[in-house]
Amino acid sequence: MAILLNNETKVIVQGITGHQGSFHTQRMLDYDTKIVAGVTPGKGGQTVHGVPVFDSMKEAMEKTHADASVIFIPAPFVYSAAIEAIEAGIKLLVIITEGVPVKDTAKIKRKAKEKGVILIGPNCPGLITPGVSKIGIIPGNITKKGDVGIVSRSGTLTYEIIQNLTLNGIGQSTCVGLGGDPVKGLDFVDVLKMFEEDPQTKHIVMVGEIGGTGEQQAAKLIGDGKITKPVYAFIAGQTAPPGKKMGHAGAIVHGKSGTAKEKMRVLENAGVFTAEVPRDIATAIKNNLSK
Amino acid sequence: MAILLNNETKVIVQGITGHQGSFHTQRMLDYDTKIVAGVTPGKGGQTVHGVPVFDSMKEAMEKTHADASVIFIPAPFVYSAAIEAIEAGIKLLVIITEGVPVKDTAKIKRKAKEKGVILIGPNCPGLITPGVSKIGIIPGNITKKGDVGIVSRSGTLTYEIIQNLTLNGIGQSTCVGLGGDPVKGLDFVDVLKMFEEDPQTKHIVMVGEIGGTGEQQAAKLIGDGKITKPVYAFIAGQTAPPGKKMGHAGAIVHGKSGTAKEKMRVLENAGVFTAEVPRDIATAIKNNLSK
Amino acid sequence: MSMLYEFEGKNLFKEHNIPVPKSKLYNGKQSIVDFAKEIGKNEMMVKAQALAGGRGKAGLIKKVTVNTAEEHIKSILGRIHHGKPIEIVMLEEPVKIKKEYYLAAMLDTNSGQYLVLASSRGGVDIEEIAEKYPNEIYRLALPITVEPLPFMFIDLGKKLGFTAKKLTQFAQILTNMLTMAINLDLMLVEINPLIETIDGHIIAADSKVVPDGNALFRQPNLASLKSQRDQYSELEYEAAQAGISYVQLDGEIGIIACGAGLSMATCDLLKYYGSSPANFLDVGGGADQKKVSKALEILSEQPIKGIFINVFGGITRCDEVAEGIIDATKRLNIKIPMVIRLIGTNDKKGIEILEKNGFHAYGEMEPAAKKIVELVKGGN
Amino acid sequence: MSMLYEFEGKNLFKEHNIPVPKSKLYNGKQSIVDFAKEIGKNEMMVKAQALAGGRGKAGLIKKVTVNTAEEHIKSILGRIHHGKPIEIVMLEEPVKIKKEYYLAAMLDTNSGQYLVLASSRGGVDIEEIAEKYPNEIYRLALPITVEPLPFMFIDLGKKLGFTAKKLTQFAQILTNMLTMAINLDLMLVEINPLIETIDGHIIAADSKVVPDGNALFRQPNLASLKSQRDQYSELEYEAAQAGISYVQLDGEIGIIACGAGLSMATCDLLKYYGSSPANFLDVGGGADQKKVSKALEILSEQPIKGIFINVFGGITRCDEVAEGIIDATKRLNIKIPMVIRLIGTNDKKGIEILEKNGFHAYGEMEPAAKKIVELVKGGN
Repeated sequence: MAILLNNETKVIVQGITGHQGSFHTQRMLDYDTKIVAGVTPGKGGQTVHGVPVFDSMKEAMEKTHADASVIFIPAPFVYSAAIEAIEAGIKLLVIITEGVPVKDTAKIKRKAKEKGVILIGPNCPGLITPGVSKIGIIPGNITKKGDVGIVSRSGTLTYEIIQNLTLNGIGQSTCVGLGGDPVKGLDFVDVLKMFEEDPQTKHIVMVGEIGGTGEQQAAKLIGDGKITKPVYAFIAGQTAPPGKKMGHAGAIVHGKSGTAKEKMRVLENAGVFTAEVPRDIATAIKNNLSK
Repeated sequence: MAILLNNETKVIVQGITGHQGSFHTQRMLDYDTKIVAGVTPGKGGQTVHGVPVFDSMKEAMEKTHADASVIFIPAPFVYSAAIEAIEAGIKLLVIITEGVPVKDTAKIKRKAKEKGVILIGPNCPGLITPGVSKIGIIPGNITKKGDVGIVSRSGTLTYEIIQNLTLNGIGQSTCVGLGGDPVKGLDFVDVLKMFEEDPQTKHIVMVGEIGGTGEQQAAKLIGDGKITKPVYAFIAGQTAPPGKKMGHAGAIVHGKSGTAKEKMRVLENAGVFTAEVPRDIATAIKNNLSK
Repeated sequence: MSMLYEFEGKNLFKEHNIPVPKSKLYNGKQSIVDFAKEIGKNEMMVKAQALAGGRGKAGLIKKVTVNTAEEHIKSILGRIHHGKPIEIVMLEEPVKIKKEYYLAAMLDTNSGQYLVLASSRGGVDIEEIAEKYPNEIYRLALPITVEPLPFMFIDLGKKLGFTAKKLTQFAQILTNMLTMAINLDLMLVEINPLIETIDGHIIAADSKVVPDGNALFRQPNLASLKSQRDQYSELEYEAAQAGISYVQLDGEIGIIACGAGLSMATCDLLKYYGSSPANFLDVGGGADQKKVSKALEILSEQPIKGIFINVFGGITRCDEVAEGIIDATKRLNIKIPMVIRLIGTNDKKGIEILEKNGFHAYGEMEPAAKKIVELVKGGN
Repeated sequence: MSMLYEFEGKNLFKEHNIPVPKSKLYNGKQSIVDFAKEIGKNEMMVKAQALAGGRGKAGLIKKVTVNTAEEHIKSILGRIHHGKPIEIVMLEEPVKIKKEYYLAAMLDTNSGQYLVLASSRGGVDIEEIAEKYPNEIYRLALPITVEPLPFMFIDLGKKLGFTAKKLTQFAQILTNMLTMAINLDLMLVEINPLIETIDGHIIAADSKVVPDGNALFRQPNLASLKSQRDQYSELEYEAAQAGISYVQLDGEIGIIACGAGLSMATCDLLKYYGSSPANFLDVGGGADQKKVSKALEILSEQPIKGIFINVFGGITRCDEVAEGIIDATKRLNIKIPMVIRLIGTNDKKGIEILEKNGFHAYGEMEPAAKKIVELVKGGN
């Protein structure tokens, strides 16, 4: 089952002819992802690794009726590409690009919500359903099919956690990288709910960071009993210096809730296992399994 | 019956404390218009000619549940006031102000359409249902209750036509000044349809000008048989020099259709009586009556 | 609402990342030499700056060499084009043309939307093309609240035949044109021709930019442009400064009226009675004493045979108009016949003021118009 | 994403019609005399410009007379405030305060909307007010696509107690703040205090403006401001120019990692094993050979005891990282212990390159972290 992504999900790559787009298209094809089209304006009619390229999302959608699109495009052009994808009727939009202006992301998010589109990212590694399909850049070789759902705000740290689970023989249902930007598409609570519904997922791992309030919202959801599956969390930044506050307004709105300590405290209070070092997660899952 | 405006229509004056707003509020009150409130931010709690003033349309609407609002506010502030009125739930919005930026008007018009608000103006004299009520600045003393509906793109020229009819003993059902701006709310076709439906109206007078295509659209409506009542038209600008074209684009989009001659031709073809001088209108109506 | 000079429009293009050829305003012989050095070429375009079209056919745009440029420029400076002398000349780098396109973004007043017009048959005769081959002018309507983004124009670019990098260039140029139209309150941004160069770039070879006159209060950078002054004759400018719209015609009677419709109907009526309007001054809705007085002052300086004041007050108040007339006639020595028609808001008060000062005021337009024609014709 | 200097923010305020007191940057004694003449007063505010708050409490904002200004300014120039010397001093006209307010417009990252915060208890201790009297901080959320218009802020202005002309002034100021935030891609525009003067005007006595660092590519006027350079130390700037995020800490091991999460987790892990990070260089997603080589070069100049390279490649390719390490170690003379952990995209190729050059690469983070701590501690 897994969530968000299965072996029938048809994917378009926006920016397929670029350096990153082309490279990771090959990687996704190698992982058996159904890449049905690429889009680069002005390069319609070409092919990249056998995938047909179109000038616009509209044409690509008319020809392929794809479900998802993944954006590998420089930050200044992401806004136009994302709105194009949403208007063309895509149902899942994954933005890998780093450095997208916050206002652009907020507007993309609003538009996606209006049109019922699931947005993941920006500045994220994408998602992978081990052994089935992947959208984005999570290395396939570190994953293993299994029953642990992973949701993470980090990119590379996600890989770390996945690898550690895999090395410990623990497989994953789906791994979702939410992205590290302050405004982003899916957040912890959204993905936690999906994992709760997913029969394949038995355990849920959250990888968080300092800043923002996504972890606290997740803690509230879990504390309220909405998530019945066991949840394990690792929060990076325990030793990080406090971030710069954005004026008094930032302090008033965000309060003191952004530290790793605070996040770990509220998650523990909600019944979440919180790890001191990454490997503690694998140990805790094993302990749970042996119970 | 009349159209748009009757003796129950409750009206708010936006900009009631200004020079024009205050003066014409008195005139409207003198004509028995139901002015229920005025709005000027910062002057809430005052009264003008006995009319209570509020700081915002929201407050004024909460207190009075008005139907219509008329704007007497300098052009730079019209956009905010108009959007405020529409969002506050007004059903008829009349903008008297001249010099509103075209983009502002187009956006007001779009918003009004979205919310089902009838917009008249800007740069218009408003409307009057003789002997009943008036919104705007059409002098009440030149009108006379009767069965001729008047719709006009001009301000002062409308008065001319009204006066001439009144002096000839011909009364009016409702007189509507559409306004002289290139983008405006109601246009000829909208008001023609209203007069067609209105039992009180037996004759319809259109007062047009060179430029634009409103008269041609009206001619099409009439030519298509959608208006069964007799229509009389006067078009100003028969001797005016041709206006400056707005680049090739203007010429391509608007063609040659903007001259008085062309407008008179298409109206005549549609069966409309077209007058050479204003008094011809009264003569023609009388001839029709005596038939 | 008058167009900008080409060079003003191109300066705006540069600010909005719409590619234009290198250019420089002529400013004496040295500027020619400097510019030739800057572009590294021996030839350049000399383009007279004017606020009317048809420059190409009038010989006001010409390719010259460094050596002949000065002589050519001197021959066009001061030349009259559509009633105005050429005062400004632009030097521009010649571009090597592969193909000419037409591209315009306008605020379409019929629909209240933005409208893009584009054709792969650009060049001087685009209006002819539009008539002969209407299907070769592509139109794209966009809501007034549009946020222009490049992807919206890929389809159009393909219809025009753009491919590869030129397709994205085109989409970006049109995006920038619309952004500029929205941000600067423009009625029109027109590029004719938009040129595809032989080395594969797209570049705006001309500019026609028309601002919304009503929005100049919030566009100070546009309001201060030279074109916005030069669009007026001395008289029009004097009138415009007083908030009066002055229109020059070629007849014998000067008109002061309020409102465009009534002003035009007044002209029509004079013609109907056998005379003709010399000009009209529309003092607009809400005319006050000062405006009316100023309008009479302007008229009094014109070689006309009679004055017809035709005011129907709505927002304008007749007492203020009367005061203006009295003020002006006291200040000025007006010897030609004058007929006044005054009615509307506060008319009783206005007529009283006039009569106290020995003036008669008509209540109706037609007898008044007849009267001024009689007086003028009788005085011949 | 770092705030602007007060004077830079106020220049933007002026451009957006947000009233500010008259001001001038100090530029020698004459500028004091000139400014006193300009404002027609014998007293003025001297305000040190800094990129950290708490200036008032630090004595960096003071009212002085023309005669004492120079001496006072010399006493604060060069003073260290939050680690940076004061280099710029602004002279400002004193305003007569009737009441102080707090007003901020921010892009709220929690909701993805614009959020206005306002209070009639403005002044330095607004955060304290927010904790003690949360009901006295008014909040107004606006959609990210909002078109700010004055009428939207009348209610809020009334809650703050503004009446008469001050109500419309307030609404216009807030409209302009939001328009500025939208047009310039700002995360925050904060005015504390917003002052009501005794003669009935509203004026921004301070400015705190924070741009979105991700949007600077399309805000060249912001990108070129002095504050955007001064926010960095020399090292941070050198790193930032190469696209590397440099964070200074106070431990003993220098870290190169890619991705903020992994970088932080690496720091946490070193602490867990009994050492501590001296700094970390996050080479980000998509790090290439050049970035990695540059990061090592920066580290090699630091007084650290060991280097830990921890790369998990996703968009970053391990072979490029390996090439960067080889390139740097060939160029630089690195004598302290170095441990490399390399895995992810193209890791086989990367490890091969490293091994060919005599380096070992760990596949897992924890043993690698343990190892570098051992090496550093053993070397003590």
